[in-house]
Amino acid sequence: MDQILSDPFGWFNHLLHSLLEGWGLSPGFISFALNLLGAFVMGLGVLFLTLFLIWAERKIIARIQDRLGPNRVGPFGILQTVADLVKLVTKELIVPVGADLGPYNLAPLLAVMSVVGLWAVIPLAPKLLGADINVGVLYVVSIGAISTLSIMLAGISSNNKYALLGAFRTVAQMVSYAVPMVLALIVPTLLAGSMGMVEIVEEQRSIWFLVIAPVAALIFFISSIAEVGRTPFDLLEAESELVAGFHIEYSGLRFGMFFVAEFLHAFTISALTTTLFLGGWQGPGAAEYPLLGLFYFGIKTALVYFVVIWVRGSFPRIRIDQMNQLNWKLITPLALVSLMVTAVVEKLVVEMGLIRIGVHLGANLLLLALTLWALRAYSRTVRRRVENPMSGLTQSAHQSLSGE
Amino acid sequence: MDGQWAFIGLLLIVGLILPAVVILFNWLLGPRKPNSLKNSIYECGIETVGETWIQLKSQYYIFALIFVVFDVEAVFLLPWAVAYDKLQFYMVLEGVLFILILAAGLMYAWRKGVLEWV
Amino acid sequence: MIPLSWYLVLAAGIFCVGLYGALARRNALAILMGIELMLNGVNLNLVAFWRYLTPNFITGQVFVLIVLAVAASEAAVGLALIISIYRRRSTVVAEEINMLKW
Amino acid sequence: MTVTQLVFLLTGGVTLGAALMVVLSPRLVHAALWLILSLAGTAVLFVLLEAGFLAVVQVAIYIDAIAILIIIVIMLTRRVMIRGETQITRNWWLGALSALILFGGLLILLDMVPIIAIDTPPPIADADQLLEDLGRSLVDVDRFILPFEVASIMLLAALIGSIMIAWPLTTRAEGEGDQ
Repeated sequence: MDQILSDPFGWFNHLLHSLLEGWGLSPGFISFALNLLGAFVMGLGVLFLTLFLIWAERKIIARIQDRLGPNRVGPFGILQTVADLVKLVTKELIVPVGADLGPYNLAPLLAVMSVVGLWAVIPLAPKLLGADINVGVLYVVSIGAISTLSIMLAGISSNNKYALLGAFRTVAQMVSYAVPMVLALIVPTLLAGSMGMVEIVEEQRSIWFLVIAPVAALIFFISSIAEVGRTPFDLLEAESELVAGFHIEYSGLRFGMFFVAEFLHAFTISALTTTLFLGGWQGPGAAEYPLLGLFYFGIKTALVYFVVIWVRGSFPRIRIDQMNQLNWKLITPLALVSLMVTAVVEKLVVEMGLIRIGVHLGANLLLLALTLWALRAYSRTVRRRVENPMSGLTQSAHQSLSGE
Repeated sequence: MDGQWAFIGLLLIVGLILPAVVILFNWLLGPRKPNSLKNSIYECGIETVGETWIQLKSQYYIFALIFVVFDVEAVFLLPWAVAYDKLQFYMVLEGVLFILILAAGLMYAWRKGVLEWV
Repeated sequence: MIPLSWYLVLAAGIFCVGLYGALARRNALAILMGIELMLNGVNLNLVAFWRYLTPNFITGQVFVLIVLAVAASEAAVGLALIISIYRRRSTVVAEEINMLKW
Repeated sequence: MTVTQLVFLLTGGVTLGAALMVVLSPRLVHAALWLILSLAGTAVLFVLLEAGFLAVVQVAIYIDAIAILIIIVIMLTRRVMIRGETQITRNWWLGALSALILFGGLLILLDMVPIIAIDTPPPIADADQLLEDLGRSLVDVDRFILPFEVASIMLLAALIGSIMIAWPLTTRAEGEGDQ
């Protein structure tokens, strides 16, 4: 009983192991079978989670917009997504003329694969994660960017001008925002001294990296939202204004897979933010009772996900040149500076404990203040540039009118 | 080590197969009545004109280019960050120099006006 | 276990396929892809030798990293040249790009 | 035949087959996609060689960055490729011949080297330690500091050079291209 509480996942694994051994299977096959089982459980788990996520997001967005949201199918409308799924299953899969069938069919599968693959390295609780590899951070970057490839495939194989244009703009946005994301990821790696997700979580035992490196956390959060293409940054597939973008020629569940991938990706970046900056499963008593760790992880991830939805409900869509400039002229330089500052400060401050944290926090806040000051100065010049010609114009127009 | 990578490989394969199965279900259950109008290219109801391969701006190339350069930079910096605890101060400064050299590239692109969306 | 020779033969195969691509294709982009394949074969070779001969020294891995950086730079500049030539001459066929100056 | 060998043969076959498709496929976009498959196969081979870091780097740099760049340029220069000309040169057989000769020569050369008889790799002491050592050696004055900083300057040169080459200086150049 004690073991169930202190190490439930190891206990369960041991149970399955001894069960399969009892059937007289070879150890190599047993580990393969258990790995396959784990992969299936994880893959199915996150995909079913998406059904719930879509419902939750619609419900929260509805509350933000003073609506009720889905409330007919099941209690609180929780089965609404299931109903949508059933509807989508019975839709016709329309293939446009001249589509390049191989890439066209591969694109939605790759989109889902890249997101599901991310979950392999996220530690859900102590001793509960798919794979403890020592290059977890870089794995997240490389697998996550495969969704770029899937969008590119969808765009070039659809034989549609709008799909191609939408795909190119989305790809431009995603590769742009991948730059600050990667740079921000170096900061927790540097602080933990490891690229492994497990070590990064362990290292946050005393203090979350959010406190030590708030700038990096903010940059990671913003750029991953942009990477997923969610609302402040969804100008490339703005449903309310444009034709859909890269997935215009997809129908039925082929489209549904892009949809699932996007929603799941939004949740996944919440889980990644939690793991990298909010201490993952760390919390009081989590090390002794892993199930408590799973609970903490779920709570933190849900909170971050709520913030993601909140951002979606509150912010207006930004313009494409603004999106571009925000990345290259603000976030990327800031990520570079924040990385350098963290690297130098961590080496200069030899004291541990509160002093180290204070110096880091101070440096980051100073950086934020400087950024805000620069932004203010910039916006002032912009306002002057916008206002003066306008006033000059109206004045001359007025003069010409009065002259006549 | 091997078991971990095996899990990742299996998860990626599962991640490919599951949506394929779902789409297969859709293909089996959904109607299949293609006609030329339905399968034509969708452009909000207007007939499509000309070839799909429209001319795109070379600016997309520039963004991808900067991404390539910074991606390679990150790949060099990540091992540096992993070894951080064992580094002496001048080694950290060498990493900072590495970042600064590439930041100069970003500054050049900025001054050249490449980063403006046109 | 896998003998070292398997890796080396495979790497040699990829290298030679890339070489054929670089020599026989007319399109400059396809030539570039052939060169990427060749670099890929070289990388595989380097990693195989690292693993089987000196697995506890990282020199082999550093080699591969540098090759990757070179591959990235080479692809970037090569593609920039292709874009520039396309803009001026409307062609990317390597045989037609036969003037030193235009 | 062990499971590892089976995985190797499968991946190696896919990698080599995809590489062949890269050079044989008439459509450039397809060639680029086959290139991606070939690169992914190489990444799996790196995992088999217990170079996990390089495998992930291979995906991060080649598939996510270089392949995307190549596809973008293919689409940018797409218009001239619709004409459906032949994709190989008149003297393609010379290329094939030299590739075959090189392959044969490499095989003979491999046969003469005694080292390749190794069939079990020596064990790796500590993979984490190795990664840390990699990072340390990159900035160590006695080891690879020069390649490290030179790589940085090379990337800078590539960035600036590519922008200078590809960025249209005047609108006139753009107009010429459009005619």
